Amino acid sequence: MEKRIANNIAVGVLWVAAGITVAVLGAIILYVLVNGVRVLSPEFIVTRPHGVNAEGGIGPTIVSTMYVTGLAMLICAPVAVLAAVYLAEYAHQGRVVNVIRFAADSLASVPSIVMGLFGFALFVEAMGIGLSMLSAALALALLMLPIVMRATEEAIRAVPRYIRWGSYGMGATKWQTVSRVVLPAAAPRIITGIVLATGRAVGETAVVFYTMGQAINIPITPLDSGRPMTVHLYLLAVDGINLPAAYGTALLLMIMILGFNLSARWILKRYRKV
Amino acid sequence: MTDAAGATPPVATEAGAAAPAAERGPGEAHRHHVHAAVGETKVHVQGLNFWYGDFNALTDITVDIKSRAVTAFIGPSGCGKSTFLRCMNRMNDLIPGTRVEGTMLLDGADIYGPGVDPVDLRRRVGMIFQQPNPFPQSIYDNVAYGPRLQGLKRKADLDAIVEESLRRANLWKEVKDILGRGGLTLSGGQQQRLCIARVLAVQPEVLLMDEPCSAIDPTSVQKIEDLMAEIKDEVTIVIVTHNMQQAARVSDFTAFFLQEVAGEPAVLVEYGRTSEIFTSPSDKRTEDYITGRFG
Amino acid sequence: MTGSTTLLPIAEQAAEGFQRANPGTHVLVSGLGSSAGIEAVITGTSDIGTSSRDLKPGEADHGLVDIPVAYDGIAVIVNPANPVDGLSLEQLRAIYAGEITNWREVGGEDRAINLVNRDEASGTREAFKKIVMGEDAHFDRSAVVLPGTGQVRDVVARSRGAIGYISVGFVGPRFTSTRVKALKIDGVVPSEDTVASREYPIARTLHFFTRGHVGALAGRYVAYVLSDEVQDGVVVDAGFVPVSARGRP
Amino acid sequence: MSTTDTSSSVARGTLRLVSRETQVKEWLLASVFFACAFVAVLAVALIFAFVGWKAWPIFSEVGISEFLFGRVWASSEELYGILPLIQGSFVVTLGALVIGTPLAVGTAVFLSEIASPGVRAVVRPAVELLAGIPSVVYGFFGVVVVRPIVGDLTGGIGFGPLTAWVILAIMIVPTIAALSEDALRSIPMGIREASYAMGATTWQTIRKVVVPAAKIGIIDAIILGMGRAIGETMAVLMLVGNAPQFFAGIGQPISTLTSQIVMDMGYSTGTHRTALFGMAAILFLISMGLVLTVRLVSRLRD
Repeated sequence: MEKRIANNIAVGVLWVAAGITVAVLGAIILYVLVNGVRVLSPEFIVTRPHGVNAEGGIGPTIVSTMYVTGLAMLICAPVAVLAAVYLAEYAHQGRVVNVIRFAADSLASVPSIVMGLFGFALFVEAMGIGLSMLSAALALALLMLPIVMRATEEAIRAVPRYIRWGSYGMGATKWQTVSRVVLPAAAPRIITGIVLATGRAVGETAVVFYTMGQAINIPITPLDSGRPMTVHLYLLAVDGINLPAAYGTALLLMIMILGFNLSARWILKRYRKV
Repeated sequence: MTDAAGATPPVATEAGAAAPAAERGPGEAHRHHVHAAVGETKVHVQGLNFWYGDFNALTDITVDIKSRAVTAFIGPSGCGKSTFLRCMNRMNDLIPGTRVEGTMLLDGADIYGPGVDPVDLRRRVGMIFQQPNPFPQSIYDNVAYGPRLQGLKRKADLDAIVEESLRRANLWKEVKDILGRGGLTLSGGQQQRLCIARVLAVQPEVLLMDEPCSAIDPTSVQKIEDLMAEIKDEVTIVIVTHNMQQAARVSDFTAFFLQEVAGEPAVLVEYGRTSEIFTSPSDKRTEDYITGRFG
Repeated sequence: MTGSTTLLPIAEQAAEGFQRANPGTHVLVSGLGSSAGIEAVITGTSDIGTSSRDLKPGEADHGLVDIPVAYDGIAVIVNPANPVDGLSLEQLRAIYAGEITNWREVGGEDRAINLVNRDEASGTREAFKKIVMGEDAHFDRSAVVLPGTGQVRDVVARSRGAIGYISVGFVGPRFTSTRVKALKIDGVVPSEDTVASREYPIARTLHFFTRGHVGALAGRYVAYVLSDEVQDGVVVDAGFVPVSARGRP
Repeated sequence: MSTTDTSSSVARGTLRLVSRETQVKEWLLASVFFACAFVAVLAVALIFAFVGWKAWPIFSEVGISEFLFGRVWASSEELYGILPLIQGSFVVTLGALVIGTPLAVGTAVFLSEIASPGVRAVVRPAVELLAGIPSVVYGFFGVVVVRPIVGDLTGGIGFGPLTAWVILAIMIVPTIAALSEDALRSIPMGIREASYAMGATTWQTIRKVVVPAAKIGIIDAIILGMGRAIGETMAVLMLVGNAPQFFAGIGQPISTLTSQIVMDMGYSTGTHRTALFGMAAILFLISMGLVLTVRLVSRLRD
């Protein structure tokens, strides 16, 4: 019976561990929601901050965030998907593939502040792009690259071999098979990966801090600078003068990221089986 | 393939010049037909060896596959008949580390000749797999896949090919109103016939079928056996099957493969007219297998 | 215009308002530091140089016109529950240098002093260091360093032992209900009046410098900055004391 | 040899050769794909080159040991010793691991061994969502909620390692939990069944069979969690107090490599700035080292 008691205790402890994890998430969401919902209004979303204490809304920061993450996605997705096609369909196992995988893993683990400084040194200064949407998007794209690569490679590998055979078996070339059968079949999972990576980019701070600038500005061209929501939240939080606006910004950020996560799940569920 | 290079020019010849193949094969009597009639050699195989890396999976296979006929490959599991089938349209090329030696000629032209395009070969030598493998697309798109690969775009042409192919695959009646539905929504047997329609849409000369009926319902098996009989005048069919009755029902010729000792290469034990193999096999091992003593 | 980072918020916000009021005009603002601002106006790179310090002897020879635009007073704040009401400048220096570490030593309760400092990029820190610490004393490295005024205020409002410094204008509650207590320094309460009159020791004048005469546009801009709209708006919002405070009763 | 029509007009007895066009096309495509894959390699090389290039003066002028082992970081006095910052980074990371690992591995074991599908459907998305919350939000939450509590507990202001540990521990839970769960779920069902068949309880099966079998995967997960913690910037910056001193207590402010970079980057020039790039270079090397360690550990398994 002693082992039964030990078992019950241990299982109880594991329940508690999982419970804490869920409770913490709930606490954070609830806290931000309760404090942020008061300032949330259409005006808050649309208007620009004014005055030294950032009164008013956060419109331009939302535009900057969507602009830069959209641009980063457009830069990253084609490269990452084709890179994954190479790894999954074209590459032969060997030294070259090993080097590429190690590089991708390393890229995935580069601290975002390092990526920020790198983006600043390369894109902003050396290449002369300046503090801009483009500089920030390039740095973000590098951050997203390994995530999308991995998701795509797994998605491609999950397409059954015999479906490929079906295509090869009737005289399709490799590229025809990949582009017309494998990629469409893997598309839901690839898109899910891209959406999740973009969601991560939305929440990124340190990278954009040094590549986009902090000017409150509605960006038009990729060479315009701006201030994304995360940087705005950071400045509000450390300035601490206008905490209500900080809560509102945090809540909107969480809603956006939640939106990305949920739509990723929805895509996967909806399109997994044709 | 090095052997073949000497016997056959790399750029192959006119039809009648496939002499080296015909002289050795049983189809000699029919050589004078320019358009292949039943019994003429479609695929000639001489002294074929196959390796997975260091493992010699098939050794010294010599066989002539006749056109306008159904040839069945039988034998116990793991005896290399599927491997051999996949040599015939170079599907094994897709597996790294495989190697073929010996001669394999399609209409007298060396399949493994230098510079031969395996992609074009596979269009001419189509294949059906054990597992039905429709693409996750609509029924229509599945069948139109091949013609589209070849650049066909006109809707009317595609419509005609799709209908014709589905009819030949005995599936038209069941799906004519649901062509836009996903191929994966069909039953297993319907999926397999969809795959057959898909292959027929590119008008292959040879159709390789790798245990096409092992995973599907009996009604569909019946329909597939029927369609094989209907199309064999236009398409040379090679079928791998575990089902002895099926081999006896559908095939004109039968080849018996056997791997006698695990780890040793498999061999082709006996090849001949189905009626002869099943009634009076010349090899004791064939007789044992057919009468169910092993396998 | 170029110059002090302390003045940047005022200059920027005012430039925005000015451009709105005068469509078609463009005021270029950059913050590179007071010395750079003075240098720029001497060499003519900028029409206006902004500075959070007075002119040094060498700079005074160039006939620059000094236009005070605001006063910046730095209040030393503690928790409202802290019984200490005032410190001498010398005590304050010793506290921030880490020589005095307990409130008891300055007449308070027996409680460790929790130092709150600003980051080095902060103009407030720069002024505090110059006025309070002088040339020789260094800040205690164990002080918490916070990158924003609001955070300093918030932390001090919630922690009994904490001491920090912020611009006088931020002592009162703005967006929060939390309270802090500003200490008398050398017996002087920090207020708009004492800052403007320079009685309060931790204060400085924020200047615009121009050469002898300025272009019409720059002149209009300076006039705009000195108008009530800016003085009672942006200047107060940024925590500074308007120049007009000196003349008020 | 005909190159246009692919229909049945190909003469009997011939096999089409691979056309030059096809060869070139497939080669071009393969090259493009390879180039895309090589972007990752190029990016890592560029990061190495640019951060290293910008950092070079601090190593050559101040000296590598002066920089790495210098005990005082005071840019106003031109002292660029990052030993206290390195210590700070490790203090913060290790503490977060100590708190976060049991929570994360416990959650992973719960998900793979105990949770019913219904419970799993709640916990699993929760873990994924935790990974999605931006680090500024964590930092903000830490400042306004956790810091005052820690301040009361330690009698200080609440900025310091303890606050950072709590928040950072939560932040690394998703990383470690997700990877550990993958490792646990890759253990074949048969192994568990064999254990249960011998009369073992759930806990005995977990402790004696499942976790040992997934050990390497779990260690990998913890190492990658460590990488996440050591590179975390914004949340840490908002919580540690940013006093570049050696560890002086769980409630006393410290600083880390990442937070100090952000504190100073805005106004740094000259040698000071190269020092910040030097710190970034060291962070980069640490993170690459951790990836390398994971590779070596994984090799042990094979």
